[in-house]
Amino acid sequence: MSDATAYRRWMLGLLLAPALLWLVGLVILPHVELLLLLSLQARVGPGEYAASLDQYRTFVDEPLYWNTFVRTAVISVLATGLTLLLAFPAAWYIAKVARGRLKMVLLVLCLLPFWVSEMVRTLGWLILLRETGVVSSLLQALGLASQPVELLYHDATILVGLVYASLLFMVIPLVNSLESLDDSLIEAAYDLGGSTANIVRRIVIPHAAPGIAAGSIVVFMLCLGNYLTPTLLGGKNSLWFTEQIYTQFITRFNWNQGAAFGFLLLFLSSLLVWAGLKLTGQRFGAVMKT
Amino acid sequence: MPTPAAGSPATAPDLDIRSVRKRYGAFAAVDDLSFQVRRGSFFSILGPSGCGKTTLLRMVAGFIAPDDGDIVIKGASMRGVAPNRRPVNMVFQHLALFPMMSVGENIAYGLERRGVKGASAKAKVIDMLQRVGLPGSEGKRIDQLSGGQKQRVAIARSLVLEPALLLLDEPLGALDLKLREHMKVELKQLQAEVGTTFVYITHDQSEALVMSDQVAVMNHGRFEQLGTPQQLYYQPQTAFVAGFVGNNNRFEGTIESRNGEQVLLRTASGLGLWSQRVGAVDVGQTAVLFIRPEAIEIGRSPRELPAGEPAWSASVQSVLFDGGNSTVLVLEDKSQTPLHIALPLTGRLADLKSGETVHFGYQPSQAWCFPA
Amino acid sequence: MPTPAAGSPATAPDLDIRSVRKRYGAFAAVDDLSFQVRRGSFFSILGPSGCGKTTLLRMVAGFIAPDDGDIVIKGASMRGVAPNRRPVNMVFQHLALFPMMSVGENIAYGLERRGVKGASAKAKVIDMLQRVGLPGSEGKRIDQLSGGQKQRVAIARSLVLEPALLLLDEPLGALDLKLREHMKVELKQLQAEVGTTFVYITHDQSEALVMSDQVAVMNHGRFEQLGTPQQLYYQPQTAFVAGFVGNNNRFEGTIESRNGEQVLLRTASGLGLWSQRVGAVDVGQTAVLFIRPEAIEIGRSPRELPAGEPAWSASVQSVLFDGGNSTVLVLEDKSQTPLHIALPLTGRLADLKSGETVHFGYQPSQAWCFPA
Amino acid sequence: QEKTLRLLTWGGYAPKDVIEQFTKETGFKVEVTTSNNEEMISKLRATAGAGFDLAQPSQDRIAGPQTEFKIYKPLDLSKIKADLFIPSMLDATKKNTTVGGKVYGLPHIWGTDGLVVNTKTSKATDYADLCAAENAGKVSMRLKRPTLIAMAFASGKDPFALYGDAKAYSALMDDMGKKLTECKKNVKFYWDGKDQLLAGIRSGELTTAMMWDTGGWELNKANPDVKFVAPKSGALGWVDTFAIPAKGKNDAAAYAWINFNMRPEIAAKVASSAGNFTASKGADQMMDPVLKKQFADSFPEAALKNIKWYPAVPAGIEDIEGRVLDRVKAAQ
Amino acid sequence: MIPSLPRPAIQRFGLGTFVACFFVFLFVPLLVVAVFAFNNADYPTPPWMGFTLDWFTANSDARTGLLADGELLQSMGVSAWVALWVTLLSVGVGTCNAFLLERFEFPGKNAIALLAMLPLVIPGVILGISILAFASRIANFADETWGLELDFLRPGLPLVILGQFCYIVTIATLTISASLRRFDRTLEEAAYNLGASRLAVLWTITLPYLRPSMIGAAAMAFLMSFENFNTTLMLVGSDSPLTVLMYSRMREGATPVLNAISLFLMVASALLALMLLWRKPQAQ
Ligand SMILES: Nc1ncnc2c1ncn2[C@@H]1O[C@H](COP(=O)(O)OP(=O)(O)OP(=O)(O)O)[C@@H](O)[C@H]1O
Ligand SMILES: Nc1ncnc2c1ncn2[C@@H]1O[C@H](COP(=O)(O)OP(=O)(O)OP(=O)(O)O)[C@@H](O)[C@H]1O
Ligand SMILES: [Mg+2]
Ligand SMILES: [Mg+2]
Repeated sequence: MSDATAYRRWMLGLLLAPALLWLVGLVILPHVELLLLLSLQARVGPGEYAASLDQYRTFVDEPLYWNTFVRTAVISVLATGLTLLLAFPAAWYIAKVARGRLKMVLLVLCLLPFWVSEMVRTLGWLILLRETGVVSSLLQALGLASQPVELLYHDATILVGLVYASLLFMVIPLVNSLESLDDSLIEAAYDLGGSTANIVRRIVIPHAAPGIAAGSIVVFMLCLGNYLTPTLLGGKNSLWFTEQIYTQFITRFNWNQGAAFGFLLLFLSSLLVWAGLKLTGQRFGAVMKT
Repeated sequence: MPTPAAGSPATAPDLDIRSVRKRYGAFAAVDDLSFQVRRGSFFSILGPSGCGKTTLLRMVAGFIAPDDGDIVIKGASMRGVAPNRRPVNMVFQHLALFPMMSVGENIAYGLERRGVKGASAKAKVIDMLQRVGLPGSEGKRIDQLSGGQKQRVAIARSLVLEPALLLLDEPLGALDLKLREHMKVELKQLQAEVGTTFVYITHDQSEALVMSDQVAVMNHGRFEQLGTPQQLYYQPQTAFVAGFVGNNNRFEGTIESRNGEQVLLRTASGLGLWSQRVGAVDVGQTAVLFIRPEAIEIGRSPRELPAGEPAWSASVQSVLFDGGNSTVLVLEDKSQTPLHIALPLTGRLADLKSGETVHFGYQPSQAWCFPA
Repeated sequence: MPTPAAGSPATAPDLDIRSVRKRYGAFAAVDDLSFQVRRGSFFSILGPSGCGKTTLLRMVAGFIAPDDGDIVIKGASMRGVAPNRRPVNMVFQHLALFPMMSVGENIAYGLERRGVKGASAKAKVIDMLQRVGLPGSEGKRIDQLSGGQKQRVAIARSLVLEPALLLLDEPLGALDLKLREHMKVELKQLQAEVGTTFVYITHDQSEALVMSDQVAVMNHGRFEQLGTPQQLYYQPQTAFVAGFVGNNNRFEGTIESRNGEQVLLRTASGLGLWSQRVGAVDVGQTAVLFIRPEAIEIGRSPRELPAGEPAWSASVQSVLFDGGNSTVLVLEDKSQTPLHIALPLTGRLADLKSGETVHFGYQPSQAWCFPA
Repeated sequence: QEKTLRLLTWGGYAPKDVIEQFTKETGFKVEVTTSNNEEMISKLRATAGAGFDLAQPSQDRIAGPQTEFKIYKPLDLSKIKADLFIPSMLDATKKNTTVGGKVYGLPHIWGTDGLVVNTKTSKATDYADLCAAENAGKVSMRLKRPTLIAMAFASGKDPFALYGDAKAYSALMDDMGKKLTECKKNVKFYWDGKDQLLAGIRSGELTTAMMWDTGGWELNKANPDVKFVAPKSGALGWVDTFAIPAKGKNDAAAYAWINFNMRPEIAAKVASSAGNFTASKGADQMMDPVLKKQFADSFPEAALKNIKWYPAVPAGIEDIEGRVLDRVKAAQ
Repeated sequence: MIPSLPRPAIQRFGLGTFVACFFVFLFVPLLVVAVFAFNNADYPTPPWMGFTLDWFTANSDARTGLLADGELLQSMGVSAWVALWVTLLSVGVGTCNAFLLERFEFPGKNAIALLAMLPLVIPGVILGISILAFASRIANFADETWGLELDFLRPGLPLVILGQFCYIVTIATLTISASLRRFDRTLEEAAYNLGASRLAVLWTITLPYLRPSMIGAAAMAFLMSFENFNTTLMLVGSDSPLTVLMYSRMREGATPVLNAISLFLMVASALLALMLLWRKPQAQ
């Protein structure tokens, strides 16, 4: 007995070591230093810093940063919703309609685009959507447009790009959770007189809720943290919070402000996720277990 | 409870299956079946796994369209009628209760789909739960119920819609033994109370026998025999039915002689057994013979057996003691043929030991011989 | 087959449980149990769900350490011995066959762990498969096997290690009915052949009765009775055993009078029944009385019953036809008490109808009365 | 004993054949990390000047970061062959990169920011034309500090003169911010990567853009209509330098690389690979004749004189500009 | 709905069409990129100038095709090398974490489980900067106090590997934990009962069971590492992985060789996936 306990202790130590190394060495310490310490300082002179809340005050006082954050969050939420709407039927098809090899092929097809880098995928969108691009020419050729149409540099373009980049991360958890839905539940509901819409609302969605939540969280976070897509597709009015952070860190050399923004992003996005989970009555633990 | 369909006489069958057929590729899952189910009766379809029971039931429910033939429920053809518009409800093998809803919501689900909401739906749910013996459980979650309770909720969920027909696909399959025994009796009583026509499928002969008014024995997509439990048990019409319904000793051999409707079968090991012939069995043909363990009389001396019957001596191989269902496995002395014999309910021979010599006999009228 | 432990006499028990106890918090899952299992016997532990069977078995296997007491296998105390060093093997409830290995690899797994590899391991595997009736299946994948075949592979995997004890935790629980009936008989034969000591736990009384040399009935972490199947069935020592083993009619009431070892119990509904008393039951006390359905004689007229026994008249409530296991539910006429009565094996009363009047009686020596 | 030179530089500044020749001559291997001003500084700041042996930031971006972050070490001018440099440039760069009396940068490659114009469709000659109504929707610029400065020059102010006066500079920048905000409707997009801009001009979607000279000349090769124009109010001149990071470990190799690079024949190779001009004396004779011709086209004598060279950026200036730029970006 | 329910043709057709459109949406940008890999122009964008294989095969001063572009090929090698290490580390540590979180109870377990999710919500750029700053701080400290030069903490591949590992291991942990949670522990008990030592149980039963999910996690890790940009950008030294190289090329003016390499990667990965796919059903 004591043998077994000693053995478990030993194992626990052995397994805890890499986890702690990773968490402490790569997650906690670097971010505590960067996000917390730096963001609570302000520059007082060349190379001199003192404790201060200025960085946070700037965020509160300057409507620009607020707006950027709200805009980023809103577009991310929109993109998440849109991704869910697009991915759900596809995931349904993969999980419930396709059988055998077709199912595997479709899943692999979903994965394939992610072998090329995000930049190249964005390049593809640029070629497609620019004023002299493929879609514009096509529209003209079809007589649907009389002159070149600029499809880039709108918020809608950002949405398209974000949705595109996020689909995989929504499809996979959805397929997983839909697959575990017993067909006979749907048959039973149908047998009891349920219509398609009602079955989706009462049976399918409640069942898939943890999967939906998991996919939505991941996608939301990915959108929020995305940098390339909004900057490349967004055009002159695009404001993105990660871009702000990047700018503060890289072009303004204002690490204190960047760190404050980074911390705020982390904090506010966690808050949003928490609120979303609360609203839909999900638990984070359960969601992450799907 | 069933709402009579307009214009159909009270004696019309609730379910009328007319030459229904379903093929999967070249394989006929249901092969040109026709039968009728009387209003208010408990009708079972009994058959081994894969014989096509579920396929048949799902055609009635509307989840599978028959290749051929017609299904008539309460006088109305179901051709082209979607499952959610048929006056039938189904209890699924694994119940398919909605885990995301409470017991009450599960039962109210079908009502709400019909537009019955609020207080009247609630009253029906409470009444239904009362009837299946679960008063006051409408607020419980599904996973708080035991297996037997789930069973009853699943049935209540269907019954509350007052269907013309209730279809049940092996609903007791997932329960454990004691509970199954109990639910068997309970289901029969429930059916008698509500008066709804039940169509029940199972591969467990005991379930079919205990509960049903009529049982159809199915094999390879066809019915082998349709009748009351007693008819199936005491007058099997095919070798399959004789072997599948109840326990049986089975012997293969050749017909040696015939005397009216009785024939003598000689097994390869040399044992000669007289029996009732069923179907065209005659001298020289190979045949199979069945004798039920409880149709064989057994005693320590030949005098304990009824006079006038043929008798054999045998040695006890092993006693399978199971209280009231105890049997003994014996080897007939001359031919060394093994036989199962039921021990008397009184416990008279419960003390038999391996190796002891016993004597046994049976009435040829209680054994049947079928063409091989 | 078992390798005798050095120094232990051939008559020593294979398993000796000495005042073993296991608590979960304040709840005693196994409560101060002591018993011995004779070498080469088939020992069953029978009890309802949650009574502590699995806990006990897992203590023997070494997965749980007892709080108190000692477990001695083949004369050696198992205190501090890891599961992989104990001379016992276990067949798990859901078999726990390794799905990533073939049948042969599954069986060879334990051998390889002991360093037996190559040709000699292979020979043993082939021989073992032969013995469990699956020759030539060593190349099959686990999911290609039927339920019964899996069962046999699981047993073979343990037996090939020639353990002193084979522990089986409800191994038939997951099988369907017909297969279970079949495997029951087969397991018993296999045990007789290999001679290994089996410790078998189950909540199915029929399994325990049919297979075992000795059965212990367990309840709330203690043994209620330990004896041969016949002893449990015909001489239950506690009300729990009488109710749990076999079917029984159960009556509660007060003792009205006593005559030697026989007492008269009066139920609340007014029925008076004589029976054998077990334990300290006396006039004026409340008690429970059990009569087995098959111990009751039934007939259409009182003359069909043996003379000299008390007799009652009753009306038939329903016939539960189940071939050789048919019973009838009757209501005693005066007190309206319900009783289950077994129908004779001969099928004599198979044609009883609801509402008919019947007469029944029993020998008080076949009924028992326990303190309530 | 160090065998490698870890070079942090711009794309095109270290062509393969040049590296091979250097290795052959000196025995030092070269590891190149390409980057831009901002990333260079950020990286050096994060490592406190470690990880690289030689960096090439622009001359105006040395003094500020150096006072702030101390990421470079002073140059030992005795190890430099000063006669390889164009003297005026060397002096100007030294002056701009002196902090605390020590020199931190030496000039290497220089070029200008101006206008790239499709002369068929646009008649732009100065920065102000970017905001002219006739070019509406066909204009692009970077939303970075050079644009603000260019606009200031275009409106007749000298922003460089106000570098020392934060308040005045701030007021000027606010004005420029307003200008750019008004101009925003003209802009198709603010460009960031060069590719993006080139594609825009090539496809004809853009007619006028503010950009550095190399891009213009590259486009000119494919389409003679597209020209790099030195704006009337003056092209903005930049100089990329050599600077040694504070924790550089192989100064010997760094100095060797600098001296090697300033050799006219090498400098010419590098310059043509980068598409720009060099501070190496005598290299211009060996330059690609096409480039020379393009340069002559874009920079008549007056325009050459009129180039506004970026002075060192004092600390704090970028904060002011940053806030203005943010506001422009946010304006609807 | 599901195939066993009769559905109106419109619904069936509608879903089919939607799924078809879905995949068109998914592949059109890639298709365009692939097509312009064959464009006879010096830039990867329209207009179409005619067909050429130059961007795969050419090796002249004017055009360097994929096969002759040493820098590009090398960066692909660098990416693969980084991805390999990240995969090994992530799957290894992810497996340990899965065991830790699923099999052990210890104080602070919930905190660790929650912290383990954190890297998912940190934007990649920040992750890169903070790791770079922290590593440099340690390296400078070691340098100043002990004169120890910790090269692997300077911008370079080891740091890139660490940075990517930092968040990819979270995904590996999630995947492997999910599978370990479904594992029937009686299999382990059975093996133990058959005489296997704890190590043998792990090696012969548990790990083989986890293998599919470990392979899945590995594929995911490899992919995410291969395509990571944000974190990598801050941590690279002189050896640039493919994404960083492509980024700098695009900043300086890209040629269709970028399309060519993208096409190459797509085709290669599709072939790989198909091979795995076609082998699997046969094995079962
Ligand atoms: N979609 C299908 N495609 C091909 N064959 C099928 C299909 N569905 C069922 N079958 C076959 O039809 C036969 C009948 O199946 P069915 O499910 O009706 O059997 P069952 O009697 O309900 O069996 P069980 O008792 O095991 O549930 C089986 O042999 C099965 O293999
Ligand atoms: N780890 C545990 N912690 C607390 N209680 C436990 C634990 N394991 C078992 N028990 C309790 O101990 C009792 C005996 O459990 P055990 O598994 O031995 O029952 P069992 O007889 O095998 O039942 P079944 O037939 O359902 O398998 C049960 O009431 C159970 O709730
Ligand atoms: Mg079925
Ligand atoms: Mg148990």
